[in-house]
Amino acid sequence: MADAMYKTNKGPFVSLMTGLPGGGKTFLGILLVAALLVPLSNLLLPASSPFHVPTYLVSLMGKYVCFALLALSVDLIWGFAGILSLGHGAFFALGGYSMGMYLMRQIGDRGVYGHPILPDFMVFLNWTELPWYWYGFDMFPFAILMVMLVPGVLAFVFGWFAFRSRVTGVYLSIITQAMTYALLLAFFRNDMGFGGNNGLTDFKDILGFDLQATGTRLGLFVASLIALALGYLVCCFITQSKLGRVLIAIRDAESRTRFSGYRVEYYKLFVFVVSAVLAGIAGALYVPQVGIINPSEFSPANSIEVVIWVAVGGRGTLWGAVLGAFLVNWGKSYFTGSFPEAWLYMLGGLFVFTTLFLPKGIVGTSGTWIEKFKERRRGSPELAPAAAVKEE
Amino acid sequence: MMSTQVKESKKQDLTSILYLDGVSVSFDGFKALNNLSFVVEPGEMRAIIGPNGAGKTTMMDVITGKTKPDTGEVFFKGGIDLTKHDEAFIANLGIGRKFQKPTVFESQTVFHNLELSLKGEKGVMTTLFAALNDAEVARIMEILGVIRLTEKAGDLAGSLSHGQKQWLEIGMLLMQDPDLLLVDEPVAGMTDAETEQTADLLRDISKTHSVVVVEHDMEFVRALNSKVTVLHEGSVLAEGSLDTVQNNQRVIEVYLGR
Amino acid sequence: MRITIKTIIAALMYLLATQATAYADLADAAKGLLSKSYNEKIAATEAIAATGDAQAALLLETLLSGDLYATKSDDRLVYREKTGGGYQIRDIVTDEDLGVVKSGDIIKIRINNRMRGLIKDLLGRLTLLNEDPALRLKAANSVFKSRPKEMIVPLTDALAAEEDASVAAAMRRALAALNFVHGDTTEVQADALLILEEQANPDVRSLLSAEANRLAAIQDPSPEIQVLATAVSKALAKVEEKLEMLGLVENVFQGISLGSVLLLAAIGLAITFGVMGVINMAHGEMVMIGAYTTYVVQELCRNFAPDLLVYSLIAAIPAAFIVAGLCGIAIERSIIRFLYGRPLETLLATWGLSLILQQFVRTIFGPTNKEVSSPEWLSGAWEITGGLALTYNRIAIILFAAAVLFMLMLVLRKTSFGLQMRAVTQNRKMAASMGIRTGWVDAMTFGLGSGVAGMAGVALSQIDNVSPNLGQAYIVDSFMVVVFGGVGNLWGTLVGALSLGVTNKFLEPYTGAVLAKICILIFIILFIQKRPRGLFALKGRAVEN
Amino acid sequence: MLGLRKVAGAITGAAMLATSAFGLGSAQAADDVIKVGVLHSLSGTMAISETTLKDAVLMMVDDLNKNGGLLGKKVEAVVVDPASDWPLFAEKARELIEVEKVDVVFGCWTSVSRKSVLPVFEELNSMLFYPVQYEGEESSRNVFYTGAAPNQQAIPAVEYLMSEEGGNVKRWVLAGTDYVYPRTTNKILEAFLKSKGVAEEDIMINYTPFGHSDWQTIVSDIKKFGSEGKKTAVVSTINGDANVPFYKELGNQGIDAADIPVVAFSVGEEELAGLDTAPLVGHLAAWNYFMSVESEENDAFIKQWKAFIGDDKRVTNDPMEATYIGFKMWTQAVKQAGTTNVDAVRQAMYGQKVKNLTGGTAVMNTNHHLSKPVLIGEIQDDGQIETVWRTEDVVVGDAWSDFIPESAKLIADWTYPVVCGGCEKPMY
Repeated sequence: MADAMYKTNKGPFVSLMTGLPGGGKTFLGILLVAALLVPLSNLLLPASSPFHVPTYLVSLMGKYVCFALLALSVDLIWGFAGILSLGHGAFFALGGYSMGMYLMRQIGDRGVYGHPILPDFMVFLNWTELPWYWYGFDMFPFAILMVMLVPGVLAFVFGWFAFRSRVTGVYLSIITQAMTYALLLAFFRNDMGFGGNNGLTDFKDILGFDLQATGTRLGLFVASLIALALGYLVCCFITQSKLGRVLIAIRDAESRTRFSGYRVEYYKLFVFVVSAVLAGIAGALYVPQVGIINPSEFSPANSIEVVIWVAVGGRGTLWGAVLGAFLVNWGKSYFTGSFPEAWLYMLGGLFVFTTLFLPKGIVGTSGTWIEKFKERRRGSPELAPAAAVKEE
Repeated sequence: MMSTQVKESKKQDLTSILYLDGVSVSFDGFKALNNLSFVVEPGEMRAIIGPNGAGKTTMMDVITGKTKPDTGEVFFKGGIDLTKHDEAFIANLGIGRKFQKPTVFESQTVFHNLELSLKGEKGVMTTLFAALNDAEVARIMEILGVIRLTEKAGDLAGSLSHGQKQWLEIGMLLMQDPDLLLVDEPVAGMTDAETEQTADLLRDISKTHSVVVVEHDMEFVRALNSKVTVLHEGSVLAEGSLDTVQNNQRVIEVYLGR
Repeated sequence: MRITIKTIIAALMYLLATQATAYADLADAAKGLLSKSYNEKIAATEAIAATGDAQAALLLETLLSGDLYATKSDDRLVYREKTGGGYQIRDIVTDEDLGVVKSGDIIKIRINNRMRGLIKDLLGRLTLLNEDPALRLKAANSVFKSRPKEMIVPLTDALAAEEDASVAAAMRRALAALNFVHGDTTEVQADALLILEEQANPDVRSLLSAEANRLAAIQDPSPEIQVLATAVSKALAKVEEKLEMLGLVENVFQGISLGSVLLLAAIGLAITFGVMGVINMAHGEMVMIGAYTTYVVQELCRNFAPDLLVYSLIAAIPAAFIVAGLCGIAIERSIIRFLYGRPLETLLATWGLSLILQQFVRTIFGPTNKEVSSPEWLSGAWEITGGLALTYNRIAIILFAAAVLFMLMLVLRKTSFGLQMRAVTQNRKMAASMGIRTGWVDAMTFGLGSGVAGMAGVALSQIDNVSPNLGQAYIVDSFMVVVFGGVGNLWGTLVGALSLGVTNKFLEPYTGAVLAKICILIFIILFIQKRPRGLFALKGRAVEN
Repeated sequence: MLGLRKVAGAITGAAMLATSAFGLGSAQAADDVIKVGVLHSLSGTMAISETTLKDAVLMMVDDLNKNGGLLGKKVEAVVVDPASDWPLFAEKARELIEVEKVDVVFGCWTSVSRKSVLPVFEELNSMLFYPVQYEGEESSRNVFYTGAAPNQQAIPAVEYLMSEEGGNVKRWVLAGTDYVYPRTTNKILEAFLKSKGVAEEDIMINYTPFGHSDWQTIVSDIKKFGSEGKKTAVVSTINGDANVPFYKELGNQGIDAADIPVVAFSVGEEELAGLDTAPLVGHLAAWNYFMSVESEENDAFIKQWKAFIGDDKRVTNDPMEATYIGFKMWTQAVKQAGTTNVDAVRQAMYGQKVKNLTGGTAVMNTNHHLSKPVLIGEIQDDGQIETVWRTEDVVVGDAWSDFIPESAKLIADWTYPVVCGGCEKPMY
């Protein structure tokens, strides 16, 4: 009878089955339909039809989807555990580089210097043999493993130190920034063996499919969508579980959580690593679609932008983050094309506007409006917290 | 875990639930605790009073592992050296703490607040896959009753009144089912009626648990009618029944000023 | 220039032949300058110097400073002075007035590096007996650099006549160098060594090392050669040792100067972020605005009061403070004040703001760098010895940073505003209830922080690009410094900035610039583990959670 | 259950969004205009250099339309802002070609941006004019390189410094920003210097990060390196932005051009406009163009530029000339081919001649690189660069450097029988 009154915790699987947080089903629905319609319209509809989705739009959307996944990963730690990472671009980029290294190896002897093993930039810098950390990247499974492992491990090590010594709030944000900045500088160095400023580029094919081919693009697009959907489910799974509630507890009252017997640092570490892995995957899917990965992905500015996507969409409302990523990036694409001189005003203005007038982001705010209409039907822990977020 | 406890066991009497000996803490120069020593017996209810800055909260911090003492011993259940452990571990040992300012998880329902405080394994993975069984639900309902919040179970803790938050926090302590409760000013900002009820509540609790209450409100302390320890400048000034300490000359000096 | 020329004439009087013939020689010696080929020009230059004519020095000076022209009509070498109509030209040799011409009628005599070097050297020799000690010093040094054998005698005479101590020292060094190079007996060389080995000067080092190599190369050397060789290598060691020491000093200096740049960049942030807890991403843009203000002030000076240009930088300091400060206040009133207690919102808003400000500046001033010239008193270096030169602008920046910090301290500690500010920082409600207009204080505080950032911009305009991206380059570093030093503590910012600067400079020689920076960042990350609240942890609004 | 109505709504919404956003409406390129894409960063770190080129192209287009357009059609410039964001470059290139349907693109500055758009141009078989001096080692069928290749800038400059006239330098500092252009150039130079018998210990190589602003240590190192008794020179491939602080430090530490000359490959009038050049007089720069060169074409160009930009102080520089030459060649090729069809125009491009602004004639070679004269100049106190030496004749741009063993064997020639940008032997 208690169950009737409020959501009782029947375990994460059950709560995932019985209902996703606000708008979750709609969201997944949209992803599903997009995954079906876009390829179809691209392949079947004639270019003239207004509903035909041209190929360049497909890979553009694919790019957005990757950004969305990245935003999702940030929302998971920021919205729910109150960890503001200003260095999440680092994990994204590391995932990207892992994939990039695979694609590089796939080029084989088709590089300009025709060296069977070494990528062009190495030939060029007089490298005689492949550095050890490039071994194995010619195997796709290994690369995929690294895509998740490298960011995961970095996140684990970094988080292990940071959370154990209880670095919180602004301090944490700043050192995450320091992390990504250090990596930025490191990857700029040509001696590192990652192609320096030019990064990795000039990719030919993935798993034998030509990257230029429309089919491949559609494939990657759909793959990204699937990754996003899965990522979303993972996040829901976590946030719906009791662990999710512990995270919120940590966000709202860390010491209370400690005195209730939870090892806060482990919880933070866990979610931080999960988030980093998601970011890595996003990066890995991003690289083949844009055809280049280079150090500027590590730049602190990029990481800050990701946070802004989440804020615009609505912190602590998973699919809000996705929405934010889409809106901001679409805006960027559109404005840079249509108002090349003035787009920065618009983007900057958008950020100021959201913070001033939509403090909970689009989804958060609209959520509270909806709540106003519907009579007191609570219990969706995703919508409420945005209201009572205690800033870190 | 048991084994470590045994290893740590020391010569002093193993019967006491809480044992502080010569504990001193100082924050850059200022001595918050100064060679503080006292003992709480199992099942005992102890009221601790003292002017501001007497070191009451610091003492709590030391016991719950938030602050490490510079010198002195702190033992729990006779054998366990609390100075060696962190908050989470100590909480799981069975020491619950209620803060001076009521702290609950405002953005979650009363029910979930209690659920989070459930006694049990609190590792990351277990929590991830945790599901409530009927016994646990029953337990939560029971505590909801005890703290008189059954109707509000579905509300956000943030929407509760001050007094209700105080109770909810006590309820969360009870969920942990600790052997020792540290309660810091439980009736601050409560109406007389609420204060009454709280006193009753604590008296009930003390039947089954050891309780240490820090409080200013003399009426409330009297209502608790328990042994009283007076702290002053970080060390014990007097100890005994409320009347005896109230007639103690030095206590009067400290409270009324010389 | 006029004075120097007169003095040259005076100085050279005694070695003058009769004017008439001299003019003749000089005139056709100079003809070569009209040639297109630099080799002929060089020959001509040498010929000019050889005449030893009084006008020779003047001619070379004019040539060196790029003020020598030739008339298109009749190939006469002239120098020009701007007049209303066009240019008033005079014959360089006879100083005869050739009337006014247009810029089209005369062509500049171009010189290249090789000639520049040569002319400096020749002039040096000609001015050994000049009455201006500064010139004599220059002369002695240029002789010391070029070491022409024929200068031994004149130099010895000059040294004998010299009474200025520092110039004498320079001459002695030059003479020693000459004797050491051209000395025909090893004794002479040995004596020269005794003087040389006391010099902490890279040129001496290069001279000695070159000689050491030469001696080492000699097949089956005679005993005295061997003796000399050992002496030289000993002297070389002594000089190197001295230079080592100086290198260390220089390193420290560079570290401190880098530190004070960081300090300047960060100190404004230490207020807006450290004290008020606003994660102010637009801080860098405040610095940029300061830099652009400097540019504008300088342009105004250039157009309306050219003779005040020298002081424009000083005028720019208050200007930058006010402009940036007002921007700060505007920002605080219009945006920040709605966001207190929500630091993260401030991060997003100020980030958006920084984008807008950058684009705004780009629209107004254009995307290209703007030139902010350094006044005389800021360019060049203070040559302590040949081996150690501290650049004036760096010294100035160090002093400036110190001054700014000091002022700030005064404001915070000694003024009632500072008191109110701290009151608001520590307890807004209480402060408000005590009748402090917290809103006003907030605005002022933010204004102060921004203003200080603006002043930093003035300093940075001296060492870095004045471009819309100026701020972006410093924002991350600034945050590092503030956090490392401890949020809300100016001393922390000071210590943080200096220690980071010095460490960086000591790493750089071993690791190179990039790795050094990476090491610093990693160090900060680890350091924060040890002290999660920074070097000097102190309560501020930012850390109250 | 699965709120289908909502979904449907959302989808149509998204569709409309997309359609409006990517202006599929505007996609139908009108037949009476020829579209020219301009792909230069107008914001971010590269805006400093690239905005000028954007304006240059606009000026050329403007001029063309004033003179009756091209093939009787109006020419329209489509400007986008890739914001110094390399992946965005690729995205924008695609947008220009597929959505805006432009016939040619003028753009890019940094190598990485070029590398990022390269696949797009090759996939969609469009045409890019790249106007900046670069590291070479590339020849794409879809790119025309109107900037200098290393053999048109670096080698002559070093030869000059080695000569009697240049002050026969014996000791070399190769200082550069750590990216591909300096790396390559220095590699080539190193090989070249060694081939001229310069000893290992007489070459000092130093790399710094982008936007490096604290040059104290490096400059004093250079000073030390230069005080070893041999005539020393610095060959600077330091990237635009970092140059201002570098030169300021040089000036202040009193490194005199007469003692240690610095020859720079990425410092032009535009960069110098950002600083007070009095202390820098005599330092050198090597380009294919200097604003100071006196010729009718140049005077006209400068006049036109100042008028267009409405600022009498604005300077011109080498990448602008490269843009100018590229644009002129393209228009001529289009006229010759009578169409803007990429393949036709490409064929017409070969052997296309345009008068250099500095005198002589630039010719487009079949390796997609220009033949241009090389000029070496000394910085003057008015921020101008005065020519002190120039090649007798034009120099043919090499796509593949002869001083890098791997690339020495490669040939680039897009005409029969080779038809390849980098092969060891002809394709046919």
